[in-house]
Amino acid sequence: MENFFILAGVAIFALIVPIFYRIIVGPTAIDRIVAVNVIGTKTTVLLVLIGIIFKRVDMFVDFALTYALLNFIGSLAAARYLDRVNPDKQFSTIKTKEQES
Amino acid sequence: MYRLCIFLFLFGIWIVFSGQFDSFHITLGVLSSAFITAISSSFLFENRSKGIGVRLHELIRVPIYMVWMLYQILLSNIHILRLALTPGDLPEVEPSLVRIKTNLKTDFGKWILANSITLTPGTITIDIEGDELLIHSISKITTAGVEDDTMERKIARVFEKGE
Amino acid sequence: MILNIICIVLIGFGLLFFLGGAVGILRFPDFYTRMHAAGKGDTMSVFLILVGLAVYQLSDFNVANLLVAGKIFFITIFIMWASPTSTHALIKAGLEEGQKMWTRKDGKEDPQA
Amino acid sequence: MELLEAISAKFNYWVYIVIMMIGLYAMISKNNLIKKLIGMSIFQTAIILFYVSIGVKEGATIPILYHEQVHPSHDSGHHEADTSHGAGEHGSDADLHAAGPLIEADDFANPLPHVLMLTAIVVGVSTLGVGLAITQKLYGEFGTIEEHEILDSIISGK
Amino acid sequence: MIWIFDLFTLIFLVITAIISLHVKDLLSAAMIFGVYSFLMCLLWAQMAAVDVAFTEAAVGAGVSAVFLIATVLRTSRRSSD
Amino acid sequence: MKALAFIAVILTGWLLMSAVSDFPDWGDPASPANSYRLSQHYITETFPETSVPNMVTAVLADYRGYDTMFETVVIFTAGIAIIGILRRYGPKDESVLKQQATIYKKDDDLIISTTCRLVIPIIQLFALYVVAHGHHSPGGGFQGGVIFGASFILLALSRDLQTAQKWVPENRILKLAGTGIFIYAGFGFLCLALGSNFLDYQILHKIMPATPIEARSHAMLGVEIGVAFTVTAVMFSIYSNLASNGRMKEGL
Repeated sequence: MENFFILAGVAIFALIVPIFYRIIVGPTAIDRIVAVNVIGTKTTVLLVLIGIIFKRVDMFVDFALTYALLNFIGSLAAARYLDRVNPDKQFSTIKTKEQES
Repeated sequence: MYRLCIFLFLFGIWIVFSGQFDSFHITLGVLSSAFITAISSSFLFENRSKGIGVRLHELIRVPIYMVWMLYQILLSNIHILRLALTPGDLPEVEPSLVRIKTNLKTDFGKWILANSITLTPGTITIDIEGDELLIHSISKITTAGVEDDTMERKIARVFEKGE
Repeated sequence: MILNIICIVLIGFGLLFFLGGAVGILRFPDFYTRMHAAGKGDTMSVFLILVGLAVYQLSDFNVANLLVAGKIFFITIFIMWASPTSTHALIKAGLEEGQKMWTRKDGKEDPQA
Repeated sequence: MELLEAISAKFNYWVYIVIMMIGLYAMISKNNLIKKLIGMSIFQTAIILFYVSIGVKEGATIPILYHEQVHPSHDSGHHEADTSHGAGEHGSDADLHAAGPLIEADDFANPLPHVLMLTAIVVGVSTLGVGLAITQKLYGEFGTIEEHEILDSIISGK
Repeated sequence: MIWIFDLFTLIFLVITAIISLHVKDLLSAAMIFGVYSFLMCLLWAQMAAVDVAFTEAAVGAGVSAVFLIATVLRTSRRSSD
Repeated sequence: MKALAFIAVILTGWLLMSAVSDFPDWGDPASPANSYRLSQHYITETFPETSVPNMVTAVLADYRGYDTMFETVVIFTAGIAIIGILRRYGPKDESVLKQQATIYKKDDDLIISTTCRLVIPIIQLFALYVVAHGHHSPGGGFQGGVIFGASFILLALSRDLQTAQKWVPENRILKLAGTGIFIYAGFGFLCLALGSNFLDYQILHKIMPATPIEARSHAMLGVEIGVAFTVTAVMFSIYSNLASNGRMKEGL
């Protein structure tokens, strides 16, 4: 069973690679922020997984939870930054497809 | 009354966190819950005029709603998986913005609706103002599905019975 | 033993959905559609993997392990709260930043988005 | 498999040097002050990586005692054990004091580097804060956070 | 210690450090520095330094990224190198 | 500059690399650092001597109490330094504010503010849990303090800085930071007054209903609470100064 968990961890690491592509290439800053957010949630999973492998999950869930909480704050701060530096779009001016036609 | 409820709720969460049942840690838990209740009890419940019966009704209905929501999340993931793994030039992707109206009154109901829309297949709430929601939809099928108001009625049944 | 099999199945499906999300982030054409892949692929895959781990934790059943499983479940609930919110915050920020919206018939891009 | 393990025997030490040099290079050559501060943080984490790598033990668990060792099933009141021992005693006679299962030094990772580095991280973020505050002050003064432009405006101002 | 996780994390770590110093956009640099903190936290966790990992999770993921973003807001976002 | 930096980096790197071959293998239990008597003493004797299962907390707050106390003072000093550098009172010096290209219109986003409203009490409870359970699981004053400070930061992000300032005003924050150090040093002086060494908690069993070993454990909890006060206050103070450029008017 432990081997399976290590394998699952390696699979998660391997699946982080395409997200890293988005971080390296990502045309705009906000693409990178999205990728960072995704990596953050995956790190939460990896922390619990490491706890299971160490057989001490009760110690590891605490900071997996911290991690989830603070990752949320980080991406919220980035969103707020973009909110502030860009002029506010009026809600009613954004056109949907039906309104155009 | 509400303060007592918040205290008990926080203490329940503390028990889940703590896992130590000796008197020293229980005392610490009571102190901490009381402290948090004192400094930030105004955050948890927005509308304090509802009676206990309505709250109990909500408490029973929420798990049913969450199970349904979970099923919707599963569907949405299968949808994303299908879209992502279709070979070729992403034939099904056709993004568009949609605007819908909601009949929900309370802010909390609107919050639940917005988050549920984000979690259901192919749609994300971009903005919410008054009773209008701006939604980004990823493909034609989901654009058609937005108009369906099953979810809204479900939410109204759970959270806005007393209104 | 049965719990182990359930755990393996759950984690396997979680990894599958994560694959969907990752490929989506890689392949989708514009920021908004990528946001779909990121926001949704996240929630379910994290949920499934963490529930799988909680089930494995419960295979040796006692009160302490039950509480640990409760904590893991709490993480999943928190992520189900926080993920839509951050998705919403980011997509709104992207709209205000003026990200271009991808359309199938190229050349005619949405002027407002 | 053996080859990989042979590489990984000292891989941490190689990587700590690489990261530290990346940080040093950024601190020296980057013009932007925020980039310099990021480089400083990277340098800091490289040192923390070095210290923590020293404390790792093969097959050891985290430095928190197991539940059974804290609450032994035969409750024989280990709190009453006298504490008049000097610092010289260690390891071999641990079982005289601990009523629970024996605490072996090899079972737990070395806690000392963890303690030293734990405070270093929090102090690191405080110093990062001070650096950022100075950056903001400089921006208010000169209107830029590029080092060479600041130097130019100082020279031309005199 | 789990050496295979260690190997992966360290490789990602070096890549992340280089990218976060290479991008010209300081907001991106701050967020990628956040990823660097994530990976560091993962590294401490698998090297059994739980308390250090906890501190890094608390400090690196939330607070230091927020500080950097706040400074980027109050100064300028573009960097010449 | 780049060439100079490159040469310096290569030289330093080469020096360090040449030292690596003398290091023991990674994870070797018999390496000098791991077989040193002090580390082994910490591992085996911490629980019998202090009744704290988490060795890191015990070493942090008890054996190396001086170190941690002055680290806390360093954090406090950093907070004060940032206030000294950035804080500006009154309406003067508007030039920097005008350089800010856009004027921010406050819009309360319903979704974000509702989520944060629901999450903040739970984060605070979790922070207190982390402080209180530093003995049995990872955590302690530093981590709990940072999380508690992060909850204030989250409030400031979800509404704006003014709301958070109303809840935790600046002067109260600074008093809180001082109180933390005062608690820590107070434990030290209490030990001194009872006739023992500075920060030698064993003597506290005279005024506590506990054995000397438990007195050490409880005093450690008190010290951690002091650290948590300081860290909470300083983290929020740094954030509010950095985000508002020292004016405390509008934040991120």
